Amino acid sequence: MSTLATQGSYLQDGYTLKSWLLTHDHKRIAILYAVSITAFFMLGGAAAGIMRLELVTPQGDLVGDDTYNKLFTAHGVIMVWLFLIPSIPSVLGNFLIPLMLGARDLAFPRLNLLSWYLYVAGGLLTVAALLLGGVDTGWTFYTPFSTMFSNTHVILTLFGVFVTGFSSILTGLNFIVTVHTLRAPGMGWFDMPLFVWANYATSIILVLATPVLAITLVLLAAERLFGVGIFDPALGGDPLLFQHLFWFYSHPAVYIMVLPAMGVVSEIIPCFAQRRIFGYRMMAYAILAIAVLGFLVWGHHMFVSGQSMYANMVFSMLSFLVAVPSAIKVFNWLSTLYKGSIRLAAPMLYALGFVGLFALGGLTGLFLASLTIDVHVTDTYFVVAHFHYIMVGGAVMAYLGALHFWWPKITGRLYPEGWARAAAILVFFGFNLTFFPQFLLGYDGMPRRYHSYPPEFQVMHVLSSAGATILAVGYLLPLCYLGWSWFRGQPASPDPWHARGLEWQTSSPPPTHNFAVQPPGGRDPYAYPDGGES
Amino acid sequence: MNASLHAELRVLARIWIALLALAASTIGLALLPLGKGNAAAALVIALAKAGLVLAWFMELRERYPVLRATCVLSAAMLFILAALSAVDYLGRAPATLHDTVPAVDRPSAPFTPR
Amino acid sequence: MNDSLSILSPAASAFAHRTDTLFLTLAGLALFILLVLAATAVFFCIKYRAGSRASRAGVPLDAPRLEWTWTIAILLAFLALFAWSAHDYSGMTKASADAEPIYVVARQWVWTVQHAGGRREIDELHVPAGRPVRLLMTSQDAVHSLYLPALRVKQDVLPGRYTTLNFRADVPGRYPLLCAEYCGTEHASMAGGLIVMPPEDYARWQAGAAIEDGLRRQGLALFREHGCVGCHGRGSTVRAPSLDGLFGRRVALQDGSAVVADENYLRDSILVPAKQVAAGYAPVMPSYAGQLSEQELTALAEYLRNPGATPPSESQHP
Amino acid sequence: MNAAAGIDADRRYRARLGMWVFLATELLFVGPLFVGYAHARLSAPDAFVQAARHSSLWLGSINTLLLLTSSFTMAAAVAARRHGALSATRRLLTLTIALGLAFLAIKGFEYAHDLSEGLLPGPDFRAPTGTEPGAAQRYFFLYFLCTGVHAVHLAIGLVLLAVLRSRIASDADAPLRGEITALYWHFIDVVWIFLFPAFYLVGRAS
Ligand code: HEO
Ligand code: HEM
Ligand SMILES: [Cu+2]
Repeated sequence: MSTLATQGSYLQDGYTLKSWLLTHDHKRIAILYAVSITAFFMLGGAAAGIMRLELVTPQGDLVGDDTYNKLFTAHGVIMVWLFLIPSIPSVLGNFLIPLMLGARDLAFPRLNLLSWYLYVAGGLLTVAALLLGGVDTGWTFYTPFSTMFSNTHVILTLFGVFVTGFSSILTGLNFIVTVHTLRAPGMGWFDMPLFVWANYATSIILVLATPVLAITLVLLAAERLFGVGIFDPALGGDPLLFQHLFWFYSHPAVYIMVLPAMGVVSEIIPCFAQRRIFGYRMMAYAILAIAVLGFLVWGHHMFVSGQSMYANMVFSMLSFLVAVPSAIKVFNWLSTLYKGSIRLAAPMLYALGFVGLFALGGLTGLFLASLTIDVHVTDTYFVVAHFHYIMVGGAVMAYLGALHFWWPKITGRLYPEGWARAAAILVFFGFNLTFFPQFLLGYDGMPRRYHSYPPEFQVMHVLSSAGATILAVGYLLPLCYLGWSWFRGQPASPDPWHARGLEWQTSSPPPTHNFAVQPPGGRDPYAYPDGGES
Repeated sequence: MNASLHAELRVLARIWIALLALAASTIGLALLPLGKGNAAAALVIALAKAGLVLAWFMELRERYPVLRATCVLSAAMLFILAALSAVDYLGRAPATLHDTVPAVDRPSAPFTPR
Repeated sequence: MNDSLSILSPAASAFAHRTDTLFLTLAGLALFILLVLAATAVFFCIKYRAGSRASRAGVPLDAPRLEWTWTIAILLAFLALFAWSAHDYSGMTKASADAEPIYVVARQWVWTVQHAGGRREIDELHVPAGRPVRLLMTSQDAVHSLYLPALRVKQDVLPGRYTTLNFRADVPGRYPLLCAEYCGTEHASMAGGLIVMPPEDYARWQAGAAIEDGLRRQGLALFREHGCVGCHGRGSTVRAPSLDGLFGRRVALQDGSAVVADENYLRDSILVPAKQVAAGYAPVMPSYAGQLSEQELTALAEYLRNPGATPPSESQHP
Repeated sequence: MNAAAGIDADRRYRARLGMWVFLATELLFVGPLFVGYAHARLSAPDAFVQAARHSSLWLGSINTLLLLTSSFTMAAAVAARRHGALSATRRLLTLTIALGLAFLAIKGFEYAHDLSEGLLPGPDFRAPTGTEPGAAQRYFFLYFLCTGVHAVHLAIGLVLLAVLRSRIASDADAPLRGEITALYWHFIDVVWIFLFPAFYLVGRAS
């Protein structure tokens, strides 16, 4: 750590392909992730685009039933496992956690690289399944359809998801050990930024839930190969057991997707309100509470599955409980605006957009947690709207906000603010136009996973598809101007937003070893003028 | 130094003997007709053996509370999975009216796995 | 609630109205909360915009008293919502003792319905208005889900097990019946209709079954008289295919092709047996051309649709 | 902290925490198999127990003995290395590896026997006489899957042990590496402790 002062940034630390593909630097690995998840996002988005186009007319005329089924499966699998789950943790968590903790790297840098390779391998296997003809099970792989009746590339897809799962597990493991052992000397748990808290909690879920998915997929594959197993009702097995195991992972997985987003927003809002986050401790506890309680509610996906009605009651009540800490967070973000000095810069627009769309998506989660309403709207577009509000409206908004917020740190360049604000506004409106009509569709009885539908639903579907076009433009814009700014943008100072976190104390972009001198722990990451002292 | 190594090995050997004894007793108990008790005995003994391995061989007794917490948290999650699934499984209404429902047959081997 | 609330699709039962009430209450609550949140955000963003002159003195870093208050308030609100929906739900799951049982078998991609009176139907479900109904459902292949949007109910239909759905439809009319659990290629067209009839009409409709049954019994009689049982019957010594469950199935033929055993296949097999010989059997069946009238052929076909379900005597199951 | 030479306490803690978190994921990887087991057994209590009689009690018991002993030799090896007793460490590791190999050999023999009896689930499955075919298939499905997953882990453990043994003297990290590998090895033992009664001891009392 002695000669760091003369060293260039991590970006200048080698320009060859090898210097990227064999790097152990968490910052470079973050870039590798950013590039690969963007590719998968485009792929998943393309599938969604074709689906929206198909749904413009009630007849299934653009693509047939089989193709449509493969499209929504590909879309769900790619968006969930290859885009959203790795998005914020693997890109921004990787880049920022060591910086925020004042560490040189993650605890296990080589494992970090391995984790990226596993991710890419899993992704390629999944794409291979698509190229060979696709899969038509839905991202939920319900048995016995997936084991006994589907005639598509189920096993290859399962294997791809399985491998990707190990990438998640290794990332989670790395983060947990890093947070426990590599905090700067003197940095206590409650001196950590909420973004680190959120990724820590996410990692706990990654590590404890993902293996359950992995073994479940093994059971599924074995059942498909041998033609017998523990899920197949033909021999006395139980398809609901599969659903329990699948959702035991997949419900916590939705918090894998949203907790890091909450962490991002908890950094952006204080910065652009220039005051300390309101109720820091409560926010940290709420994050942990969501992570733990999130393991208790999976059965709310099974209210009409033939699950016992006692289980339905229990899971319904627990689902209401898990919503409480989310509500706390919404209130605290808003309270952080009180007596701040607010600048509505692009990251802030994304963050506020997140709060609004998450609140609406979360509130509709309460509709679904109510038994009688769910009996009516489960497996309809109401559910599709609910989860897109949180995952696309919420988490993707937050991911974009984070990209903008930390862009100067990552690349050392500023992006064009006007364009960025325009894109944020476009995404917000495009998103609402795409997905709000789906709530109405769902309550009126439009089932999901239908490529053709009764004509009375057409108006709403057309609105939704129109919105999707706007949304697509909104997503492509940042790709263009951010790409431009990487090469042509104005150089950024170490702390262009007047933020206070440790990551802003080093140069932009940071040097390979992050800090020229070991920064002291125990400083307040939210020491803003309006909140820190007064 | 050697003396302390010997002391350590003696403790480990004692644990080993205990494990073997427990293994013998679980086999023995399995041969006695205890009804539901068989399963319970097997589970309790397995838990005891696992506890010994965890505490001594894997050194969970030592300092680091975080390691113990990791172990407890993961076991707790597994327990939650089993317990809440059981609420469903054990709470289902018994299927009635079997005989009045038309018999169900299923197509055999409708696909080749891919 | 009434139908003037046209944003919601028509509701055909009291239970559907209760669900709508809960839904609209929740929607109102959610709208209200969102408006308050949005208004607060906009207000703060304007009042405390950077450079504004509003006082920033005494910025609260936290306010435990306030935070605990709203936490507990929300918790109580959520528990109240849970209680409401759970109450409605337990009412829905309770089966009434005099409910009309109707059996439903789902398979890719049709719904088969059998009524207690013996009447069968495909992709349609006739029920009496104002009377409790209990569907007993199972699947032959994947998981399906019987969805009746007008009644605001659905229930998954599982292979290897029976699930039940209790409801009482009140308003006569025709409503959609859908499959809501993804079940393979033609999932989206596994649809049909729910027909709610005044009870008298339903009774009359059920009686139609008697005619059908008469036909089937005649078919059984012909099956015996003409000696079909001799070869196709269970204990027969001649090697001929069993006809149980034949109807609707794919049959592999001697020449390597395959056909679906529909009415025409049955008809041909009876009149021109050598035309399509099932794989693995010798072409020993004689032709019955000229021995059976059209009406008798219809009766045989009706019987062969489902030989197992034919009541052997006059007695009907309850 | 421990007097062990050359291991700095921070690194030791980091490595052990990493391994423990990994073992937590391993627990949730094998755990659901036991949930599936409980479900299958509760769904058909008698038929399941009947099928379970067709596993080999003798071979299972011997393997239990071998694995428990190997865990002991592994723990002893760690203690010996910590005290710098290099040749003792090497011998104990050899013994551990030998016990592990013996376990796998016996397991392989047992599998071969099962296969020759037609106990592999699938189209060619031959249910043992006196068992209900569905429940028997499910029992043997779980049996092969659980013991197979276990055997794969054990084989990986053996590779790790072999690497460890070859570097035990030269590598400055060896004591730490040894502790971490040992944790993994013991975990495999713990899983077997539950697999043994679940698959070998059921239905023996009659
Ligand atoms: C990131 C993703 C994400 C998140 C965070 C959530 C969060 C929640 N979800 Fe959702 N969900 C997500 C993603 C999904 N959900 C699904 C399905 C689903 C279902 C089953 C629907 C069905 O198939 O029948 C239920 C019951 C819920 C409930 C909830 C609840 C109660 C929350 C809560 O955590 C929300 C908490 C937030 C709130 C409550 C808003 C803020 C609170 C405020 C503003 C306070 C004021 C409020 C009051 C006083 C009332 N979800 C599916 C479908 C999967 C499939 O079938 O393919 C997906 C993907
Ligand atoms: C560009 C914006 C997007 C559009 C227009 C879109 C549209 C759709 C459509 C039309 C469906 C199919 C509904 C059905 O037939 O059941 C769907 C399903 C789904 N979408 Fe999206 N989507 C978008 C982005 C995303 C993103 C970013 C995610 C991220 C997680 C996502 C996750 C899912 C999931 C999980 C499903 C369910 C797949 C299944 O049922 O198997 N979507 N989406
Ligand atoms: Cu959920």
